[in-house]
Amino acid sequence: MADVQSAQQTESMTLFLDAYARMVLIRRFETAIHRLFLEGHVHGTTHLYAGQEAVAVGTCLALEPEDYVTGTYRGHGLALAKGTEPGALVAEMLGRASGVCGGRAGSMNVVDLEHRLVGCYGIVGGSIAAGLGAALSASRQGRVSVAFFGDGAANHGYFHECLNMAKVAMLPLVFVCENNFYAEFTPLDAATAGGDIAGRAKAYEIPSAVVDGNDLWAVHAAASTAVERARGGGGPTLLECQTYRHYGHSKSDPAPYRPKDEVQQWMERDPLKLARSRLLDDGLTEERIVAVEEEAEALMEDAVRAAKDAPYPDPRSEAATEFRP
Amino acid sequence: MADVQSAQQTESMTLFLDAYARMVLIRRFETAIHRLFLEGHVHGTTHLYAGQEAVAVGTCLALEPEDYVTGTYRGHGLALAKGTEPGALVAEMLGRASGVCGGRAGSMNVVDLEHRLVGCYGIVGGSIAAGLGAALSASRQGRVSVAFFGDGAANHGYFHECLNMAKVAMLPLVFVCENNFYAEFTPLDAATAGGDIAGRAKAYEIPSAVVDGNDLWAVHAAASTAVERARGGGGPTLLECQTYRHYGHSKSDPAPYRPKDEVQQWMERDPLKLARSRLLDDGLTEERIVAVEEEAEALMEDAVRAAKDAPYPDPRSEAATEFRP
Amino acid sequence: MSELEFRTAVRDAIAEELDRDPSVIFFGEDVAVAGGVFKATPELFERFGPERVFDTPISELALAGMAYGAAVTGLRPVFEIMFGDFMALPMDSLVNQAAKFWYISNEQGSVPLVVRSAVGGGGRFGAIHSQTHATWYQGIPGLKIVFPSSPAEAKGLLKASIRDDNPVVFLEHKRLYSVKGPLPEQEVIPIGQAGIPRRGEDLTIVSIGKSVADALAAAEALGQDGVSAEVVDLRSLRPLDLGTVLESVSRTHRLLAVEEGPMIGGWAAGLLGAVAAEGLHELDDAWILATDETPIPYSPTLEDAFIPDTESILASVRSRAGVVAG
Amino acid sequence: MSELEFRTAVRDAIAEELDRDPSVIFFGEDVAVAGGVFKATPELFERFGPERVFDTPISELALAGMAYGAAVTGLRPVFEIMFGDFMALPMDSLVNQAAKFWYISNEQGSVPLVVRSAVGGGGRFGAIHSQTHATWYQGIPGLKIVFPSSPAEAKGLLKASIRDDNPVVFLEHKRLYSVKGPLPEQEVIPIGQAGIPRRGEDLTIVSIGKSVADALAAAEALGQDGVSAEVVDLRSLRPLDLGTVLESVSRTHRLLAVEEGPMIGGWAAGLLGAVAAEGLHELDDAWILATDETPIPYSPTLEDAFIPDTESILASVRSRAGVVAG
Ligand SMILES: Cc1ncc(C[n+]2csc(CCOP(=O)(O)OP(=O)(O)O)c2C)c(N)n1
Ligand SMILES: Cc1ncc(C[n+]2csc(CCOP(=O)(O)OP(=O)(O)O)c2C)c(N)n1
Ligand SMILES: [Mg+2]
Ligand SMILES: [Mg+2]
Repeated sequence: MADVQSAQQTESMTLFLDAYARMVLIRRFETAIHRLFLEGHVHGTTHLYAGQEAVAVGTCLALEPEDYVTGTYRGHGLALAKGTEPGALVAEMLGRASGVCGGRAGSMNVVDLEHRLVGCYGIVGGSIAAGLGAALSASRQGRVSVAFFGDGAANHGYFHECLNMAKVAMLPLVFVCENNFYAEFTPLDAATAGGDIAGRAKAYEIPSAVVDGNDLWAVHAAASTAVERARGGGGPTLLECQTYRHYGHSKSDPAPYRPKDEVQQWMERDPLKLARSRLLDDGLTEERIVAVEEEAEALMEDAVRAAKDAPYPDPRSEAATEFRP
Repeated sequence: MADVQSAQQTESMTLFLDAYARMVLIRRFETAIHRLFLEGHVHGTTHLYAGQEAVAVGTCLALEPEDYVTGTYRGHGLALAKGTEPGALVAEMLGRASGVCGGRAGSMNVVDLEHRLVGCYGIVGGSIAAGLGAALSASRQGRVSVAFFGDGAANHGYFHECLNMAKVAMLPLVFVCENNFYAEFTPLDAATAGGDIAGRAKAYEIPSAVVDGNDLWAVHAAASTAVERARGGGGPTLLECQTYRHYGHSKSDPAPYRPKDEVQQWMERDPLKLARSRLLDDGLTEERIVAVEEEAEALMEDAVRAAKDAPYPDPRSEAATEFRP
Repeated sequence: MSELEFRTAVRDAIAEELDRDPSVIFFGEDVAVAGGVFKATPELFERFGPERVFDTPISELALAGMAYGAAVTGLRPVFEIMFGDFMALPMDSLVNQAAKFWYISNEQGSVPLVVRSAVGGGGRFGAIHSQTHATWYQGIPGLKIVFPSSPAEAKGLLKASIRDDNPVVFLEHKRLYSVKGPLPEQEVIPIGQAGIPRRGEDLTIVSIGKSVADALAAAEALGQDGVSAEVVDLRSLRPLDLGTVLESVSRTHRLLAVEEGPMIGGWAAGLLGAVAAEGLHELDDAWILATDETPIPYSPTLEDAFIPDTESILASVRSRAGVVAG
Repeated sequence: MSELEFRTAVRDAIAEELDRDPSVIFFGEDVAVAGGVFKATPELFERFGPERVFDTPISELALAGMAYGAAVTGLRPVFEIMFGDFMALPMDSLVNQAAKFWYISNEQGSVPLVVRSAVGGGGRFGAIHSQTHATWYQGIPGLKIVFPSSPAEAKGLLKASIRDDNPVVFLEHKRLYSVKGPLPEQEVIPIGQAGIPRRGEDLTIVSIGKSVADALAAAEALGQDGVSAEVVDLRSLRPLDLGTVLESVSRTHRLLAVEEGPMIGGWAAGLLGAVAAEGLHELDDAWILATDETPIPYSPTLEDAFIPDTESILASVRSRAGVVAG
């Protein structure tokens, strides 16, 4: 009996250690992308996920590999959480032929069907509808679909139409609103009547919850409940995961619109910090934790090096077609 | 004191008698349009308002002439309630040059700016956004804007985006949802998650109410409260006025999808019947009521006769311009 | 004699593809239980059940997004946006999701969906229920735009659209629904190949959808004048079968494009431009018959004058200098 | 030396009209407090206050509907839909409400609104932040489409658009925002009149927006070849100033239209078609330089090859037979 328990404990501990490793990988990835952007290797614009790692990782931890996810332009973390190869993802940001989309998509529009990442969408709200459609397929495949979107998207027509449709059709869809309290430079309260995103699900009779989006375990628990409900034919769920982005909205936005103490408080609740100390509390050794951290570090360094050495796509050689033949 | 009271009573009685007269006019109007459609004088399609008269009339009774309204393709009743001249409205349905829009708009798209009918919209949900915009002007003019729409429109992105925007900007807008329990051939419950339209306002912290849309007095009371709130800077209100259409959705749809007893029950609660007996109870004489009824009858007969005799617009003579010069 | 009604052709095409391929589904507003407001899809619900054929709320944007997401993950959705005028509402999903996926995913997958709508004027539906949205979408690489002109084409092209691995915007002209015509010769009509329903020597009249019948009737009448007109039926606006038009013009040297819509920003002007760019010196004359540059009026007198028809095509050809018997 | 930056021209135009006319208002997503993501509208909020200049939720469809309803009832809204790619979302309101009102209301009133967006590629923003929506809207009677090519045009045309009593779709090319140029000569540049920034005899190059500068640079280089190229700047796609193009072609007899977008369904092909229909026999040659028929790629190597620029215009003219020194 005791053995079984401890066996389960160790199993769950390695599970969360792996999850923590994934969070660290995402953090290192975004740190690298930020540097690469400032160095001019990443072009146009980029939206960093640092600070929100527990949401994507905790949710994907509750999913099967065959389950679908859709995300936003702030989707690097989701892609890595769902299994996209870091090297292929960096290469995409750098516009290289070895990118997960051959350099055609870029930072905002990553697709990785092999890992059931249906897409990342540059249009606010687009990820919700894409997730709704994936849920329609999922309902016939015994799978689940999870749509990630921000607090700003909760004011978009996409959000309302998809909530209603998902409930009417009882689709296996989990709406994950990553509430980082800002839509670009606009604070949540200035744009969101009522200010209660989870509460918007009630009128549709869709179960919802406010979740500590910086707590890996809390996200995983809430996501597991929602995913079970979806898989069991119980229809959609809306999770409002409250979190915070460490960088500005995009590019090198210094985010002057955010009060210093607010930033301070959230930095103290850095999801990596929280996860790390929880793992130590649960009895994992400093050594094992440092080991996965160094692993992630090394993984990223290799990924960046490989991407920088990779060739750009050659417009003359590549025969792009408008339509699938 | 007693005199004052009775003076107020008679005043309010004549007010509601006039309102009843307007309801009768709308009923006669729609009866005429139905006949004219079957006779081939009204072209394309038409959506009749018979059965819902108390909603438009009761609401407009709470408005000033300068207040704005927007409606749907089922907008004949609203136009007449807001003051559109019946002759000009019939002529529009008949596509005559003397129509309120010169025959260019037809049954679905009536505009009558003189009476602050901003427009009737063939696109479900369009009336809500138009009303939102009118509310933006109204907020600077000491006026109020009322947007009419159906239960089916409550599932549209227009509805959600406009509710949120109206509350964020605290606009003097009254959302009047005419819930006649069907969107075309689809019953409310089959398309509306939760089935509670008024309830959808809560998450936005917008006050809302379910109103007996067949009771002229109930609608007037609810509308008066909402209009006062709007005029006083209290922002938007959502009224769900429950009512029923006597005809099918459009044209000569016999509405086989509606249970006989359901139709029966609603017919017994015909808003005209209810208003008539209430007026009698309040002490109005049969004579006065019959008088306004006959007046409405005569008004419609003249309107139809005049419209039938009116010329069609002449494509050669009329110099239509794409842009206002 | 066995004839096919246009609306039945639409219904049969969907039914046969639902039968053929379990991944095909069909949904829209009042298309299932009620069988569609134009009665184009009756009995599909009864036959295939609510899993394959279902009604939706009034949420055009979500409909298109749902179709896109489903298409990328294994289904082949056919859905209806009732009137073409409403095709402005789902445009974001069709343009920014469906049309882009094949290319930006680096060909990881494609988006086999079909969106059907009733289009066109002449039904006295007024300015907001009579438009043809083809030109709103023609400039979007990755989206096919198919517009049949007869019951046989409706069936063959719709079946081809449903089997196509790319997103297809499918237009059905309201005034064709009750038209009867011969059964299709081929089960599937390939998308991107224009038809030449009438051969001629002096003039090529190019059109699509409902206007093809008007062009054919006008061509018949022109025969009396001794003018031999060829009629080209484009069938699709993207891909655009420029080759067939150029070949025809290389024989007739005169080109008239007839569009039920405005000239500015229309497909007809674009076609003339593409022909001019490729075959300028084949052209002795080229012109366009389109509508006025205004919204579509409701009043019968105004709408009849507004929409190109057999008479206006005839008048246009006769009044155009340089068209003489061959 | 006094020069004007494009983004400042935009800001000043709005500021001056806000000053001039109390019924003008300005709103959009992050345009007020933050001054716009392209920093095109700073300090308007501080100067005119939240009643006149305000931020909105992310609700493009409601934004357009709000602008329409406000415009019909006495205000003159100017609003921003951040990227042109997002202009699919508000399309229903712009097409089915704003564009139709003047006509179907039988001229009871009109809709003085302006919707501004940043458009175009070259910024490495990828397929969904680089499109130019002009052609989605060109076929809509009742909507003006204005696309300035310089700071002076940005100011004069935007002021004209705000004063115009009709709905105006206003396009700002991303790669023009940081361009500096001479101050405008006229306060207001009338909408619907093309400009001729360069006179020439052998060839007319027609374009709009960012491509005008590329055409001018190419024309300079062609001068070295002894080819004298005239450059026409359309400024607006509806109304379309066909007269100026026809007059130019009647002198040069050769027409090249350069479009940053696909040829099929594009404005360039439509322009060539309209010219062919009116002035076929003036043309010795006519062709189009456009993009590939695919979405816009992210990777620098792909995007640079995708977008027409000075070099590709030069190459196109040089490779086109029949363009010789005059
Ligand atoms: C439909 C649409 N409107 C506007 C934008 C521009 N935009 C990009 S991100 C963003 C803010 C979104 O905020 P939120 O949904 O909270 O997501 P976050 O960036 O905070 O993750 C906006 C307005 C867009 N991409 N799409
Ligand atoms: C955006 C849009 N989608 C679909 C339609 C087709 N249509 C016209 S009326 C209608 C039903 C609307 O129902 P409801 O909102 O309840 O209004 P009612 O007709 O009952 O008054 C539909 C689907 C439309 N006109 N606009
Ligand atoms: Mg946010
Ligand atoms: Mg209804």
